This record gives sequence, C-alpha cells and structure tokens, in this order.
Amino acid sequence: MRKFFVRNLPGYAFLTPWLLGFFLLALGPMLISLYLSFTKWDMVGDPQWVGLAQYEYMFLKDKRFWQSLDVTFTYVILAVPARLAFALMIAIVLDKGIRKIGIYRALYYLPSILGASIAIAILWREIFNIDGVVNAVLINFGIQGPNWIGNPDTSLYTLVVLAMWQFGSPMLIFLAGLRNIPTELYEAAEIDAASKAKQFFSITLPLLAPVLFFNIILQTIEAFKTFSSAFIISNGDGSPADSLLFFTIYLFNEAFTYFRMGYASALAWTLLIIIGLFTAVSFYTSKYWVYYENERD
Amino acid sequence: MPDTTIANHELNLASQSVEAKNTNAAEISKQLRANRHKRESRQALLKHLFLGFFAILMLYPLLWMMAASVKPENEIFGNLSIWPSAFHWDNYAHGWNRMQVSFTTFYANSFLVTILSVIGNLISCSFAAYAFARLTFDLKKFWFALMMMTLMIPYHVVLIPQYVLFLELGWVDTYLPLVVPRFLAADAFFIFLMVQFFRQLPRELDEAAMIDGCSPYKIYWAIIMPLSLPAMATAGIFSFIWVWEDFLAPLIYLNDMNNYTVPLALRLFVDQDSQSAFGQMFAMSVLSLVPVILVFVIFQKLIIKGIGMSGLK
Amino acid sequence: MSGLSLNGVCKSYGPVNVIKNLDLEVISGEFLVLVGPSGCGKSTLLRMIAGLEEITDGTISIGDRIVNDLPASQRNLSMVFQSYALYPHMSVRKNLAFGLTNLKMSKDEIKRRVDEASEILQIGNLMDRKPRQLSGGQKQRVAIGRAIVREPELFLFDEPLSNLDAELRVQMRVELAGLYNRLGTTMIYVTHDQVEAMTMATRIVVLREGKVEQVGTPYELYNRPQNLFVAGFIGSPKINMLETKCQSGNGASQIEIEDFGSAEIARLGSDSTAITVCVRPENFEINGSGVLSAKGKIVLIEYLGSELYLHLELSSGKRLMIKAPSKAEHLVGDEMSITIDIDNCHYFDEAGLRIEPAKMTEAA
Amino acid sequence: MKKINRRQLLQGMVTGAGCVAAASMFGSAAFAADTRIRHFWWGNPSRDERTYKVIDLFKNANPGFDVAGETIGWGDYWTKMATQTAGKNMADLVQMDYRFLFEYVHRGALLPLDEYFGKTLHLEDFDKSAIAGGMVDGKLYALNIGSNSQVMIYNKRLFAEAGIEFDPIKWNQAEQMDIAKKLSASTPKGVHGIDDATMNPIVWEAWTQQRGKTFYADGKVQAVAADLESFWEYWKEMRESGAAPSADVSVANLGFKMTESGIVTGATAMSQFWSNQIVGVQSLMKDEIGAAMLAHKKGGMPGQFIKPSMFMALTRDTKNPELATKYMNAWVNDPAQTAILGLERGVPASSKVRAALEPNLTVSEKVSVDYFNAIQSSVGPLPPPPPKGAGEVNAAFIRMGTNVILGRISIKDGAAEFIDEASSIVERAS
Repeated sequence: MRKFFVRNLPGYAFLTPWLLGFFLLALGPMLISLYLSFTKWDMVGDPQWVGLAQYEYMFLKDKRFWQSLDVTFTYVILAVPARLAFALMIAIVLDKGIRKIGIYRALYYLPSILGASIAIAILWREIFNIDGVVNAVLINFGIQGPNWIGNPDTSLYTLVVLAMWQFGSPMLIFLAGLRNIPTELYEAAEIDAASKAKQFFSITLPLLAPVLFFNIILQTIEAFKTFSSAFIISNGDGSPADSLLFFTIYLFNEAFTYFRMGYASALAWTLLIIIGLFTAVSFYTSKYWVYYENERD
Repeated sequence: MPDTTIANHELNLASQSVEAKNTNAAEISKQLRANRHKRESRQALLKHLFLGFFAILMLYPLLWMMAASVKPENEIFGNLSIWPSAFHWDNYAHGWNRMQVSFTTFYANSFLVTILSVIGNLISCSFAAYAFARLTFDLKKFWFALMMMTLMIPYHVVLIPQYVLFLELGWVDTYLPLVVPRFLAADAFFIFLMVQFFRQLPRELDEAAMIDGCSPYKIYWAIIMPLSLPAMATAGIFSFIWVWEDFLAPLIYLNDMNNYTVPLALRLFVDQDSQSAFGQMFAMSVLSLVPVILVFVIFQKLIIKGIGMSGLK
Repeated sequence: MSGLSLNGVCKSYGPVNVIKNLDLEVISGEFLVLVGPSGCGKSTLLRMIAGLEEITDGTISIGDRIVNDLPASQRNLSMVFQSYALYPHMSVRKNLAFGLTNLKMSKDEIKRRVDEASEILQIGNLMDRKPRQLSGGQKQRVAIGRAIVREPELFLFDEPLSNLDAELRVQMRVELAGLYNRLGTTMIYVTHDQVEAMTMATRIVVLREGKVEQVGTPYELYNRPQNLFVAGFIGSPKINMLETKCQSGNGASQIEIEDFGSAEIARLGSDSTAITVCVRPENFEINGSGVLSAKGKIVLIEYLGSELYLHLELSSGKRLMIKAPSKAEHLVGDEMSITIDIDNCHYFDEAGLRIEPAKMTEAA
Repeated sequence: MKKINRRQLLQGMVTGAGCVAAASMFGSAAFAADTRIRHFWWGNPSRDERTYKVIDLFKNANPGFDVAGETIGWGDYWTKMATQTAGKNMADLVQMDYRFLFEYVHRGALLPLDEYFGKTLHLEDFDKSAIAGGMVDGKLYALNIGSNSQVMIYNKRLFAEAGIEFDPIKWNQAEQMDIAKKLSASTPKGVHGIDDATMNPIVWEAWTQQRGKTFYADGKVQAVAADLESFWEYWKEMRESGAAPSADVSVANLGFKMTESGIVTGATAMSQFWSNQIVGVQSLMKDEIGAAMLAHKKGGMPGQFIKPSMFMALTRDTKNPELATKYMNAWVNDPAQTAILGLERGVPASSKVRAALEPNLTVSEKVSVDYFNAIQSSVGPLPPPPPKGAGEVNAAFIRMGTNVILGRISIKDGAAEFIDEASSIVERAS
C-alpha cells in the first residue's frame, strides 16, 4: 500500500491541475454534450430525450449535413497539403544560407498573426471581387475571372488560398526541423552525385518525416476544426449556396442561430469521431513511413 | 554562363606547362575565387528577389490595413490602393477614445488577462508535461491518450456546459473563466510541445539529481525548468499570441465594457445596419497587432530554438 | 564502512527477465568490477543498487539495512554516469555543492568538502566554468568530484571512461585507482572493457544474461576460469579453444586433438569424452618438441612493438593465435611448428565447466 | 436550496484546486440583485455613446439603483445572447430584432409587458401600429424603440445625369424596369441601374404581399411557386438586359452588408435597404442620395409595411421587472433621454417624441424622416408574425436565389424546390 503511494504520488501530484481541468472543462462538458445529442433542446426549456433520432436525421435525411462533410473534406484535402507544401518550400529556401533570414521569417509569419480579424474578411472580399486584384492581374492574360468569393464553384478555393497564405507556424516548425538535419548528409550526397531533387527526396523528406507527421496531424485537426476565417468570409452561414458550409459553421448555426443544441451536439460528436479516426489511422500508418532517428521506449 | 567560364579556365590551366602553372597559381586561384563570388552573389540576389517578392505579397494585406486606417471612410471599400488620397491620422486619436471606455483600459485588461494566462499555461502545462515525460505512475498511457484527445474537441460544443459551470461558480463577468482554465492546463497543445522537449533532456540528469537527494518536485524545479527555457519561451510566446487574439471566450464571459479586452472592443466598431466607424476600427486593429508583432520579433529566435530542441526531429 | 549484499535479486521488464535470482556479497572496502558483454544486465544491476531501478524480487542490503524501498538519495552512495550527467546550467562549483545543499549541510562544511575535492582532482581553476566549457577529461573529473564530496559509503561507476579517448582513459584509470587507494571506500564499477576490469579490480564479477558466471580476483579469473565463457571473455587476445576427444582410464586420461595428435595426461576429474582444451596465446612453445605439436602456416602478423601475435592456420583449416617475442623473425606464409604447454592448459567438459587434472588437484 | 448546494460544491472543488488566491483577487463584487438591472444591446460607437449617456441620466434621476449597460456588435450579439439564454443568465432588458422576436417568445425567454401598462410603462403617445409590431398571441412582448420600412435608396447624381424624373412614392415595377435600363445605358461603363434582388428575401416578401398573399399565414408557408417564378423572371430580365449587374457581381453581397451594396461600391444607381440605414449609407457615399419606395405592382396591393426596427424586451431572467420597465418607460418617453437617442435606432414610435426631435435633424436624418412621413398612406398592414424557423427559411431563400442567379438551377425547379424546403423547415422547427 505504501509502495503504491510512493510510486504514484509524485506523478499524480504534478498531474492534478490538468486532471482537474480535464474533468471540469473537457470530460464533463463532453459527456453533457453526449447526453444532449440524444435529446432535443432549444436552450431555453428542458432537454427532451429522443434517443437516436438526431443521428438518424443526420445520416438519413439531412442533405446539409452531407454538404458540410463534402465542403470540409474537400477543404482538408486541398488546404493541408497546399499549406504544408508552401511552408516547406519557403522553409527550405530560407534554411539555405540566406542572410537576414530573421526579417523574412518575421515577414512570412505576419499573415498568421493577422489571424481571422474582420479586417481580413473585408480585405479578402476586396481581393477576390469581380474587379479585385486577382482579376486585375488575370485580365492582363486575357482572362475575365469570376467573382471568386461569390461564386459557389470557386469560393472554397479562396479559403484554400487563405490557408496557404497563413503558413507561418508550420514554416517555423519545418525550419526548426531542417536545422537538425546534419550538413554531412548533403555533403555525402553531393559526393555521390545526387541531384538537388534527389537530395530533397532521399535526404530532406525522409529525415523530416517526423516533423512532417507532427505538422500533418496538427494541421489536419486544425483544418477539420476550421471556423473563424470561414465564418467571417461566408457571412457566418456558409454562403454562397452552402459552398462554404464547413462542419463547424453548420454546427455553430444549428446551436446558436437555430437553437438546436441537441442536434449540434450530435454533429459535434460525429466530428470528434471523424477526427479521432483520422488521427488513429495516421498514427497507425505512421510507423510505415515515419523514420525516427532515436527510436526509444 | 559562369560555369563555362570556369571550364575554359580549367582547360587553359591544363594546357599550360607545369612551371607556368606554378607561377600563375596564385593569380588563377584568385580569379576562380572571384568567379565563384560573382556566381554566388548572383544566386543570392535571385534568392533575395524571390523572397522579397513573396514578402511583399505577404505584406500587402497589412499595408492595405494600415492604409485603411488613415483613409477617409468612403475610400476604404472598393479600393485596393495602399496610398490614401488624404491622411486621417485622427482616426487613431478618435478611435482610442471613441468608446465609453478608453482603449487604455482595454489594453490594460488584455495585458492582465494575457500575462496571467501565459503564467498559468507555463506552470500547469509544464507540470503535466513533466509528469508525462519523466515520472512513472499507473495509467500514464491512458491519461496521455485522453490528453491528446482533448486537442480534437470542437470548442463550440463545450461552450454551453462550460458557461453554465462558470455561471454556477459566480464567475461570469470576471476574468476567472478566462484565466483559471489556463491554470488547469486546458491547452493540450502546450503539454504536447513540452513533453516532446522534456523527453530530449538526458534522463541521467534526473538520476544524478535523485542520488544528490532531490525529490521529483525539486528535480522539476532545479533541473528541468532551468534547462527548458527555450521551450518555455516558445510556449509562452505562442500562448501570448493566442490569448491576446482570443475573442470567443471574452465575448461569452465578459459583460461590462470596463472589463472588455482589445479584440472584443474592436467588435464594437462595426454594426451591420447603421453608421460604422471602419477607419477607426482599422486604426485600432493596427494598434492591437503591435504587442503581438513586438513579442514575435523580439523572441522569434527563441521560438526556433525551442521548437528545434523539442525533439521534433 | 559497510558491505553490500544481494539476495535472490530478480529484475524483469514484463516477460523479459534481465536479472535472474542473483546473489552477491560485496566486501566492505573492496573495488568490485562488474564486467560482461553488452546486454548482460550489469548496468541494470548497478542501477538497482543505486535505487534508480525498482527490483522485482529479492533483497538488497547495505550493511544490515534492507534498502529495497529506500530512495536513492537515502542509500548514502554516489554514482558517476557514463555521460557524466553534469547539470548544464550550473557552474562546476554548484555542481559539486548541489547534493550537499540538498542535505542541508552548513555552508562552511560544504565549502570545505568542495575545496578538498577540487584539490584532490586538481580542478581548482575550473570551478566557475559551466560544463559545456569543459573537455571530456575535465567533465570526468568534475563528475568524480561530485561523487567524492558526498563522502558516501559506496561509490558506483557506470562505464565512466567509455567516452574518453584511449590516452585519457589510461590516465583516468590510474587516477581512479589512486583515488581508491586514498579513500578506501567500497566501489562498484561497471565496464565492458576487461583491461579496466583487470587493472583496477580487487575482485571481478563476470555477468552473462543476468547471471553471475564467476566472482574472483583478476588472478583467479585469468588463471582459473570456472567455465568456458569466462575463459573466453577474460584475456586479450582471446584464448584458443580446441575440441578434444578424451578417454579416461585408471590414473590417466588419453586426449586426442586434431592437428596435434594425442597425449596422455593426469587423470581428469570427469569421465566426459568430449573435452575442450583452452590454451592462451602465450602458452605455446614455438618450434618446441613436446608431445602435442602441430604444423601451421602464418597467415597474418600483428606487430605490437613489445610482442608479436601470429595467426596460424593448421592443416585442418583451424586457426590459432600465438604470442611470440617481438624480436623473432617471422614472415607471412612461413611454415612453423608449435607445441602446447600442457601444464598451462584449461580443461572444460561438455557443459562448459572447468575440470581439474588429478595432479593439479593434488597440488592444490 | 438545492442550487446553492450545488454551487457550493463546485466552488469547493475548484477552490480546493488552489485557486483561492486567484478567486479572491478577481471574485465578482457582491451586489444586491434587486437594485441593479442589466441592459444588453447590439451597437456601434455612436449608439453606445448615446445609450450610456441615457443610462447615466436614468441613474442620476433614480439614486440607489444601478443600470449596467452591455454592448457588442450585431454579429456577436446573438451568439452571446444564445449562451446567456441557455445559462439562464439573460440581461433584464435586451434589444430584439423582428426576425428573432418570435423565436425568443415561443421559447419562453421573454415576459409580456401588459401588466405594467399604466403603472411603470406609459404608451399613450405611441402609434397603434408601432405597438402592434411587438404583439405575440395578443400580448405585448417587445417595446418598439424605432420603426422602419423598406426603402430603395438612389444616387441622385446618377439619376440627374441620366435625366430621370420619377415619383419615388408612386412608381411601379414596369417603370422601375425602364428606369433601370435607361440608367445602365446612360451611365459610365460598369454602372448599372439597380441591385439584383433575386436573392433578397425582403424584396421577395413585398412582392408576395403585392399579390395579396403573405409569406406565412397561420404558421405555414403561404407563398406559392408561381409568384416566386414571376419574381425571379422579373429580375432575370433586369440582369439580362444589363439593368442589373451580372450574376458574378451580385453574388458578392450575400451578407447584404451596407458597405458592399451596389450604391455604396458604385456598381449600381440604386439599392434596397431598410429606412433606418439611410443615414449610414449617406455617410459612406460622396454623392447625395434619395429615398424611394420599392416599386409597386400596377393595380396590386401595397407590398411595403412599417416594421419595428428594434425592440426592447423584458426577459425571463429579470429579478426586478418594476425597475426594468421603469427604465424602459423613461427610454421611450423622457424628453431628455429621447433627445439624446435621436433617430439613431429608427424613427421613434411616439408622436410627441417625433415632434420634439423635428427641429434638430441633420440633412440625411431629414431624408429619412420625410420618407417615413411620405409613405404612411402607401403601406399595407404588418404581415403576421413569422413562425419558428423563419430565420432558417430566409437563409434557404438566399441559398436558392444564389443557385438561380448563377443558373445552377432553372427558375421553375428552383421555385418549386424552395417552397418545399421552406415548408419542411417550418415543420421541423415547430
């Protein structure tokens, strides 16, 4: 018994703040929302138990649910690779003996600091308008571009571009990762007459795999949870024509605009399970492609 | 082009007699070096041009915003120029005092909340990370998995239950709902970051300290913390930026304008169906970025170091 | 001063048993070296003694106290790590004093001990540096200094010299031996390097796969290895092992070794027919004329200055290592004949255990 | 009792976690609930300034009582309100919008005001129609603090340059078509006559009423697909003739933001708004603007109506309804307070107050008041209160309108599909 305490006391002592926070701020609320997902609750009266009805409606009848899945998955599939590729490209250019790297690093991080302010929403509309900057450039090539944000066929791409533009944090993480690749490896490859492209694919990428993995996981979770930027650019409701109906925006509107907290909770749990599955699969497959230098534990 | 020049040189070199080669060696190597310098500086120039072009692309929105902050109200929309026809600097002065409560108060509130939150994050997350990375106890893996899962929770769902909790505690319209969760390690990202960092520190240090008579508590304080300054700085800066910009929690929990934080105050400028004050809103937006940019610029080297040492390799 | 005893100590990680029911008595004041191939559990054993590793079963006692559940800091011992484990953020002085301040010792006493240690190790000029400003050898000294200042009952060393270059290693070896002579405290020292073990130990423990193979003085281990493993592990270059057919009769045994022919020796203490004869490289007579002689061709010569090692290939294809005086003139490809020095052979049965010839037993 | 125990338990749990110090540092100041009320509104800097002044006046006049003003922008207002409603922590008085009023009343979040008539609340000088707008099921749930009506704001300079003369109160849809075409033809390239209303539910609602129906009746959708087809065909002609901008330009302003309307960006010569936006639109423009009614249907019924633009409502969570209604009363009747509030929230419903404000109006305020007075005889009755789910139907209309304007669905199919969708939304919500 004494041994049990000696063994566990320090660990749990240090874990106490987190455990408290976990139970009070995460687990408790999540269980409440799990309960709510089996009820109908308009946030004013008392919740009414409806069993699986919310989930049934979601999967069998709700076209907008499937639309929101479509939008979210398309976004995740486009934006995450685009942002990471962009971040990696810039990081590689910055990593190779550039003077004044600090200035560029700061400049490139700035858009990420701007986050999802009202200013960005207004600006983004100005840029992608029918007579905005993008079309002004395109007209020089004889192309009359559409209204990028207003057109349901193109609106999602403007958000992908926004995601690319705010590539600051993955870039920083890549930069740190590149720092840790020993130069000797490139010198050895140079002697082995490997081309730059070959060097990238056979040295940089494999050695960066853990960093890449970390970035992919975090960025994908973030992308699934995308809210602020899409919210302000789509007028808060996923317009035009539901083409920006991200899962979180749908969820938010169901809860806070249409007072369907029960249904919103069911949506939330569905999202949680989707992200959870993705993460589990990523971790499971990672051992086949992520190479750790010092495999331990 | 430069490559062929060098190749020619080398051909010439080969054709010359050995003696001539010796006498000319110094001169030729000087020439070769000069060529290489030229080629390298040309490459560097290209790189700088490329990076500079991108930087401008990156910067344009910020410049536009700064321009909008001094433009006449009717010039802001439908106008992509970053050079205003007239400079309304008074947007800044007027914006600062436009509300019932001056921005001085909003800044003071924001700093109070942000600094307390950063401290809370650093203490509580490093506690949890130390336990996960260094101590042994039952169910460790189970808790770790749960901790990772909290990263995935969509915030809007827990909003209502959390609100009810804080309401029951009588904490609404105080800073407690904003600050206390940070003292309870609510932000799992930082725990994860620190766990990665702590794992990189040699375990022998802990063991040496154990033999030197340190309890786990003292090891945390006397060994792990002093060695984790870069990681602490990284977490501190990220949490500074995120808390400073956080808007949803202050919106939900703060009622009295005297308690508002800067991002919340910015939302007071714009109304959908009557007179808005966009110029002033942009002026204050620009000012609200200043602390964040300063923190980033001053500490960015530490961030790189912090991430670099966090074992993400 | 107190001894240390391990009784029936076991350690397992899940299903893997790293230490198997191990008994060991450490005599107070001795310099005990734990040696063995990597993975034999020697470091684990040391860490269990230190209290850094829980023990699965059995007891560890220091003096009369059973210390199984005692935290490392209360076992009154100190440890020097392979990586030195100096606190990177503290000056050398602070590194030395850190453990003492944890004991709430008076400032004067701390200063006295730190100064003394710095004098013993001659690191007075380094006291205000940080570990990263030190060379490998200096770090090593500081690490030892940190161990000394605590004035413990027991010193533990975990391969402390393996990160040093060859020259420094020899130097530190001498210094450590000097330190031991000066302090006279019990020391337990883990290494995989048998030279370190042989030169410093008062006793050596040879470990393999979590079990003690033999405990003894360096002389005993070299001259009377208890089994084939110890015979093969101790001694450099490695001992030569020869498969032998043996016929034991009354008062005598007849052995037959391939390439060498057969001979009659004193009766072996076993009726086993398959015996392994082990001969150290220095126990061959070159161009000798004994009973057990063989001819071979030199395939490689290692010149060490003071002596030569000849790699000899016998007609059966078996290779032997022979030590020769450095003055001897040999060339690769030369044919030569050798004779086994029968009096300095070791015999092992099929189970790998040592067998004594009768006359030697009588002699002993 | 039970509630207090639960609170104590929670407090014990958390303070036990070592937050005692922090809690005592920031802990909420204890206040007696019955001498303090909270007033929550969505605002902008100038509205907030006026409202806080009014609060101070009230506090000075009523020593011993406290009013806490809480404000945030429109977009965030409803999120916060929903959270507070769920937490049973609504402010005593909240600002309400017509489109959300019925949702909140149906869910039981608001209290009727009838019992305070003649006691703390005096509405003798109010227009009857203005009071009616806040009635639900025969009870007054929301007090009108400003009225408005639909308006077509037009750019006087462009109209003058094109040489257009028209009667802004009487004009009909055929005339509107001609004027818009003429404007497009005679203004510089890129400027069109009118904003496309294909996606505008407000214009569509007026169109329905002009045809003798209302969007909803008896809590069900009454509008029919045929009317919607004719509406969309009308605007299709506008678009295809160039009288309205191309679809690509029109879809840019789905949020119906003032700053992105055609008249403000300069893309068109007229745009549809609510009349309380006139002052705001003028502030964003260099050209002078005028106000016209939405074009009538020749020989049809009136499509426009006068609607409360904002209400003040008493919530379920109030602790002191007497004080709250007293505050409300001063807000709409007290001469000093109404003078400060002015027209900022819309035209006041009290004739006495309107008369008192008259002499001090600015130019654009005068445009707005004149317009309001001019339309009185040309508007129809306020349509019946929308059922639950009306907000969602609005959003569905915008979605379908977007698909129609971009030709992603035919007008016929779009109209049929929308009416179906609207019906099922209303059904699900009830």
